[in-house]
Amino acid sequence: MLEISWLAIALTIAAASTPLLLAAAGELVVERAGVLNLGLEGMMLMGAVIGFIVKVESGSWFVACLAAACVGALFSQAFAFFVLTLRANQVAAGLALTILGGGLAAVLGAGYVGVSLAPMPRIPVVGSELHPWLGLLEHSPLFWLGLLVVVGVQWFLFHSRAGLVLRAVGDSHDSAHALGYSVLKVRALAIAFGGAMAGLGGAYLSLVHTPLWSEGMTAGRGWIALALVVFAFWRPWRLLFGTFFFASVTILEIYAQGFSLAVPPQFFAMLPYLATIAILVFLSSAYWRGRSDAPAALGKTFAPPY
Amino acid sequence: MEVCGCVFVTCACFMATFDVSPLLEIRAISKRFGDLTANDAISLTLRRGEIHALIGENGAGKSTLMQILYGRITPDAGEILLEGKPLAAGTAAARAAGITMVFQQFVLFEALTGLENLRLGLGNGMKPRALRDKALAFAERYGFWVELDRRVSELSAGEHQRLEVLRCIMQEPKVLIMDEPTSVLTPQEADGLFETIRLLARNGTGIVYISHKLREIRALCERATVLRRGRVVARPDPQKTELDAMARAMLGDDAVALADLAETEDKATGTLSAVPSVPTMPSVLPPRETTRLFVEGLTLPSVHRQGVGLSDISFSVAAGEIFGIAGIAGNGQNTLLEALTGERLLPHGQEQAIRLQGRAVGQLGVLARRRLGLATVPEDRHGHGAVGDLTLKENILLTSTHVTHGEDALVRRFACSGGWLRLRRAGMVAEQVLARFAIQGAEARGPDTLARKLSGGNLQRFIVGRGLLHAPDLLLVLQPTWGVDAHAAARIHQALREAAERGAGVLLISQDLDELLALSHRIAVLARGQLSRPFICADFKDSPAGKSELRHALGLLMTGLGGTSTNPDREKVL
Amino acid sequence: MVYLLPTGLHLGLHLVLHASLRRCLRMGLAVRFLGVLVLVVGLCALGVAPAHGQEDSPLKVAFVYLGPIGDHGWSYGHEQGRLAVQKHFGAQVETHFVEKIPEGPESERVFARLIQDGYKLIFANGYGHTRSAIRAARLDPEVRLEVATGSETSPQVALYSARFYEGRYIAGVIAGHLSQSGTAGYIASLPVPEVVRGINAFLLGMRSVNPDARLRLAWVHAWYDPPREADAARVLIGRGADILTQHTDSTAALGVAAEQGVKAFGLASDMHHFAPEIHLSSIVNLWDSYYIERVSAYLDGTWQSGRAWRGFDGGMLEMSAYHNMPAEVAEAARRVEAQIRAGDLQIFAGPLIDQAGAQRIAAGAVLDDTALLSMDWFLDGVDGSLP
Amino acid sequence: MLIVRIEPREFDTTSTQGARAHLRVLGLAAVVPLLVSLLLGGLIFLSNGIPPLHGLHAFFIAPLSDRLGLTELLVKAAPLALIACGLLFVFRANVWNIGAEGQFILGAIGATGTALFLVPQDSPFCLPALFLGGVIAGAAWAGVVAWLRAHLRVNEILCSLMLVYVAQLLLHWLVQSPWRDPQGYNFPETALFESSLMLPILVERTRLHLGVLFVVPAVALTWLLLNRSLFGLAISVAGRAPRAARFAGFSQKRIIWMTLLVSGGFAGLAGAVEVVGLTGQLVPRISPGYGFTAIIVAFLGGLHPLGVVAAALLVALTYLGGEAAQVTTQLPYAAAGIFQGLLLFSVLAFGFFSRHRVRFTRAVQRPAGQVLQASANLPANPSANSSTNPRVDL
Repeated sequence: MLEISWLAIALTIAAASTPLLLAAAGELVVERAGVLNLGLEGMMLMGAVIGFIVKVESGSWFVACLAAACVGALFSQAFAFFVLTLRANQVAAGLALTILGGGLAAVLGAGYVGVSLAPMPRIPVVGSELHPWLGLLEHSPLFWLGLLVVVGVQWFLFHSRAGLVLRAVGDSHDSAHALGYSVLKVRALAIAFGGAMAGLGGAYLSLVHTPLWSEGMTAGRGWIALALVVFAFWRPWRLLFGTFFFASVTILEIYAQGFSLAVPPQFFAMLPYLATIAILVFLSSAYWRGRSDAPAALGKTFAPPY
Repeated sequence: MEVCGCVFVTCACFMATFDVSPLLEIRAISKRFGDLTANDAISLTLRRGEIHALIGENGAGKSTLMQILYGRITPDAGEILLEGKPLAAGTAAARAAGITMVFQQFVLFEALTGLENLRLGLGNGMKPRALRDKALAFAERYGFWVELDRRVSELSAGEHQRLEVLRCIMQEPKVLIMDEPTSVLTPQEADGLFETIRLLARNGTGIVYISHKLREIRALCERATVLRRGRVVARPDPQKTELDAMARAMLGDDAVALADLAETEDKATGTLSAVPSVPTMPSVLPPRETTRLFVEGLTLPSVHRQGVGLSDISFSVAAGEIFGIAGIAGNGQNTLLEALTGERLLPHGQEQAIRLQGRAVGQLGVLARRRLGLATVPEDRHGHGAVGDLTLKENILLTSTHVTHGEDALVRRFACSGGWLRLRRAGMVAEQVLARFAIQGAEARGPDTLARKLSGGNLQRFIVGRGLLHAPDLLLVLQPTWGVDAHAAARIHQALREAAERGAGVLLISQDLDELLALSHRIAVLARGQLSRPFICADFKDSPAGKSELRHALGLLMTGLGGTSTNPDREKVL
Repeated sequence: MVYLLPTGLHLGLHLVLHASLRRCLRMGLAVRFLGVLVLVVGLCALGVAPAHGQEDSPLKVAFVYLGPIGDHGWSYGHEQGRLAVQKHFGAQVETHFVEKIPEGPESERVFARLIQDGYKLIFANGYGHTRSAIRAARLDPEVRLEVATGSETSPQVALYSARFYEGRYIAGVIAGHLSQSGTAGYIASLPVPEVVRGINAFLLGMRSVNPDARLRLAWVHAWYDPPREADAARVLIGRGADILTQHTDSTAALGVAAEQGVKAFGLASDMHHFAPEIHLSSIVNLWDSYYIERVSAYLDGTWQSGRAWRGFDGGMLEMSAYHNMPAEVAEAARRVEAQIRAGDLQIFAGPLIDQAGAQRIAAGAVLDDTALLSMDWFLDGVDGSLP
Repeated sequence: MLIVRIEPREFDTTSTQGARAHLRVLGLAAVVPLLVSLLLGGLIFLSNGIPPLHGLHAFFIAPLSDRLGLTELLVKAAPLALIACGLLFVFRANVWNIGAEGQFILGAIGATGTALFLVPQDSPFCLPALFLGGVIAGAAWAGVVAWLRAHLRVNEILCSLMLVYVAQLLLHWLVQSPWRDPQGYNFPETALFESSLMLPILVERTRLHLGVLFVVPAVALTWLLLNRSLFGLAISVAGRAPRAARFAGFSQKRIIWMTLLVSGGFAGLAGAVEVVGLTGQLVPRISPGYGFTAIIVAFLGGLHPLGVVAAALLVALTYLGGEAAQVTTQLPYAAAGIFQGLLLFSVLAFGFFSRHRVRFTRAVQRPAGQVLQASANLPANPSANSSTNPRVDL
């Protein structure tokens, strides 16, 4: 009984962490390229609604996920256009993206509220009947995709030449420009990737997690993903711990209700946010300053010499 | 057959050495920025294996031309031929064609390792291991050593430069552009660099060497192109032409006018570090009655991990004296300035290390020191001395808040002491400064002109004028004529002298020996954070030999070679 | 007064505009842009005369929903009621709905807007709409508002609600029969008496079959938050619940139950088609008859404030078809339903022992409506507490 | 090959011609974003089967056509303008406080706490005390950010954002547990204030309360502080050139502290006004995202106090329009977000186009032969230049 229970907890946490993982992995790449995209929430919502609509209309899970990723990427290019081409303030443009995305998704999805879907099938694991622990491995394809993306991003950033260029752009766009790298192109691609991942994260919510569409269903997960990138010190594999921690806290809060803790649940729910602040404090301590992986050009506008 | 082959090989060698077709041909390049013509139909040819000097004052258009050559800036007209073929637009194309550039400001990525920086600099997809071998091979061939596995942020300035050069030469470029590469180097490091450059040239690379240090150019270059106001004004042979003549070409008629202007004093002009005539020096040491600034045993680490801190600095500045501190940038000048202005406070227990007007000010902030009569002209005009997006009258308020002394009633009463601004009066004061220093560019809007609309020299004059506004008792000046045209430089020098004559102490921190020699009563050298014994200039005044002896001694100290550079003799400091 | 405000707005902005044009260099661009914009809008506003309600028009009835009508839950049920009203009265009334109006101060403007637009009878379905409704009612003495599950009445504001706990009890009976583990999961929204009552009733139903049955709670602190509801469902299943029910407004819990192969109940409308293989039954709200009755009352001038609270017998509730259960269980459920309808079965009959072990009502007595309306304690057997 | 070049637009504002050109561009930059937003908004209406003009009328004009709409506009715009006024201080100082939402909530909590526990009901000072409570609570919440930013150098964007969620959860806890109205049937809300603790209503039978008028002195004070005080100068300098600020003797830490406290205070005041003027109690949904929307307002208003007022009215109008459009056209309420997003994007875009010109030019490299004729140290003929480089100015 106890074993089953822990297994269930792990499964639930894994399910709750997938959208965060996807979105945060995308945002990590964007921030590594020196851009702070606060529009995650908007892109996730767009991905969620488009994924849902396409699934309902086409019936194909694959096409739905693909559409969600594409829409996320496309939508993020609006942000890229303003931030890169028009050199707009990244905070303002990101917020505009969030608001616009929330509104557009609501309007697009108005006809799909309350439409039901069968949940996305999981990838079956051979022999999962034999031992309950093997059941841990049964997940939707998007869960595995999330893990793959983290591994892929880690490899890309630190073992590929393109990743090196991306990190260089995030460290000093002026130097990268001087060496002939197209800062804007690299950043636009990074933003597109971030958008695609956010779109998939949103699609996970609407296609796998609930599965239904409702307005504003990301409920702040985009902002949490943003915090997660800091939490991970801009290192992809640390995202795994971060998402696990964040998801655990939200899930364990529900568990803890059964044990009548003396701590009010709201204080429990504050933990991830307070933990992020603590991490930020830690990162900015004298020891880490100058040594952290925070991209030096993060949030700065690049204006190429004409 | 054999003979034939021999002849053929000889011919080929001949062709290679005396190739008639130039390696690089720049044809009639023009570029305008708004009203400013940066390049006006400039042409230039570069042969294989040639070191070609590009000479000009700051703002003459050298950097623009090279940025165009490197593809960073698109020209309005003209074209560039490399080996007879037109060069496509863009940095990537230029690099692919074999043009690389060593920038005056390093193009390095602080968060990445040396090896990663090299990978980024080389366009090919070489494996890291192979790249490391290649880098080590090149470093060995050209005789220098670079740390490859540490983050660049942990390397020193010299290592930065070596990494930058290594990255360029590893591309085996056809054309290498070097933009004032020695500005942060010690003479010894510079000599090492020259060797590398000569070796490169021997291997057939064409090198464009930008500088306004004429001595370097004479030592290194075969041909030279002199730019002035965006045009080619001369193509002298640096080996044969007199340095004086080259300097005149560089400065044009202005130099003559300037000589007239500064006739009574000297011919020093800030940017002309290579003007060969030794300027006249102040002849007498002013009486040392009042000590304006007294620094004793000042030790302060740099805020930047790689920056140079100060160790046990002692000196004093008397009323009416101009005290010069020579030294190559990056030897602790910024730390010293911050410590003196109060931008950085000294640690507890060190209050006595700096005394202003007899008061220990180590723990006092900028405002308190300003009230004690300190005024500062920092090195950076934009973003430090002035804010480009604010108007002149707002800029004038920057150093005037909480100050109530000054020559006339208006100056004494315009500044606010907290609370509300007195903008109208500030405007009137700004107008005074504009008029007194004949500042151009603010005619239309007067004190409502945005600071960034002024040219560098005019803004610098404005900042100096602002510094003198409240009749300071101590004026701190850091590199006052850096990047300033000759005319403005002369005006600024005059203002400094007048301030000293009026009884202020002036502390002049500069890397320009000519400027220091022209103005200072005493000069000490700051090298690696340590200050040398001060030289009293009047002692060397008697003969030209004395002057060059002083120059030589200071030069040695600046490069860290002087024997007495360590601890100053405190007795002599007064 | 009405015309002064826009004129003032216009004048003020005009001044802004002129000032900014004069000092064009120093002021932000957007200032002028917005000046122009608001000016344009202001002028347009001046040009449009305020619309006045016409006489002899049909009675305008508005429905203000907390959630989307497509939630297939709470608001959907009310929307069915609205359609019934429109159908019943035809041209006599004009109905209109507004969805997704959050509880809280912002809803007052929606009421005010509707009142301004001439709506005379307004139904709202969120308890948090109550205060706003009371305040907004002052705008027009003729307007009448009704708030479902609301907290307080006023002469112009009536409350209505269904005795959902009767349905909860039947669901509990079914769960008691079907649960292997004797543990059911209950996804709860907010700790209001409404929810607390439902939880206790469900447990009582379960215990009427299996005296050792337990009920696990998961609070999601919202009426409508599908991802959170799904999380809660997963957690409850993980904690051993093999029957799920929820007091939230989405179908997310049914989705999770289907995924995990656990049986579950629907709420507010028949949710069978969302998860046909695991759906047991839904407690369906029927508002048609109440709405028609109240609209008639308003038309007749007999509308009175008060608090309507009806169950199976009042036609506000029904259980949807029973699925996925043995016939005898369905039969038992029908039997209980009939008993409740006939008034033979008192759900909150003593003795009732709360979590702390205190006896809330002695054997032989029944909790009255006042006690039910302010219920803030759980029966022994509920795993969970009021947050 | 066509290349796009971006060049700064410089206007010689000293000549009448230059000034006129400048004004023309500014005028264009003012009208075009509006038109673009309206056009895109119209398209969205159209795609939802609503005639665009009808939809736009319902959205932007109908809500203003009566007393209720106008007063509601002011009621809605007041908190936005108040918060945005505070944000001007931080944004101009280059401090990115995006946690105004949390400070607003704390302001509401502070005012409620004062009303419930601290003030004797009949005291004449009780109303000011409520506002003071709100201001102090909001400023204190921002003070946390200031402390982290100034002394620990923590990124203020992220930590102020995180504190928003902490504030929301704190609010939920307060209304659900300790401050819950004992007579309130467990509903998560506090008891209603006495009517003596509520602000008077200005216009009969509307919600227009006295608190709305707070905006006027707030805007005036903001303008004065920013443009005419040493504090404002210090903010401008610190925001544009931190080194220059240090050089001038403006303490960076103090600026961070002061601007954040002022910004938190304004947000707290707005929260207090909302509670004391409108709701009369603390409820979980006290803020429909005012703190975040105010960021948009601050940017839309060009970081200028008067601009902020106009922007607050406009954004409030999109909210009212969203509700009104839902009532009349069944367009989802969230459509308001579309207009807000579009407006902000358009303003960002046209802010750019008014400062830069975009040129489409042919690639500069021309066939070699053509150049050979024109070269040989002769300056290129400018007229020939422009004819071979056709360009389009935007």
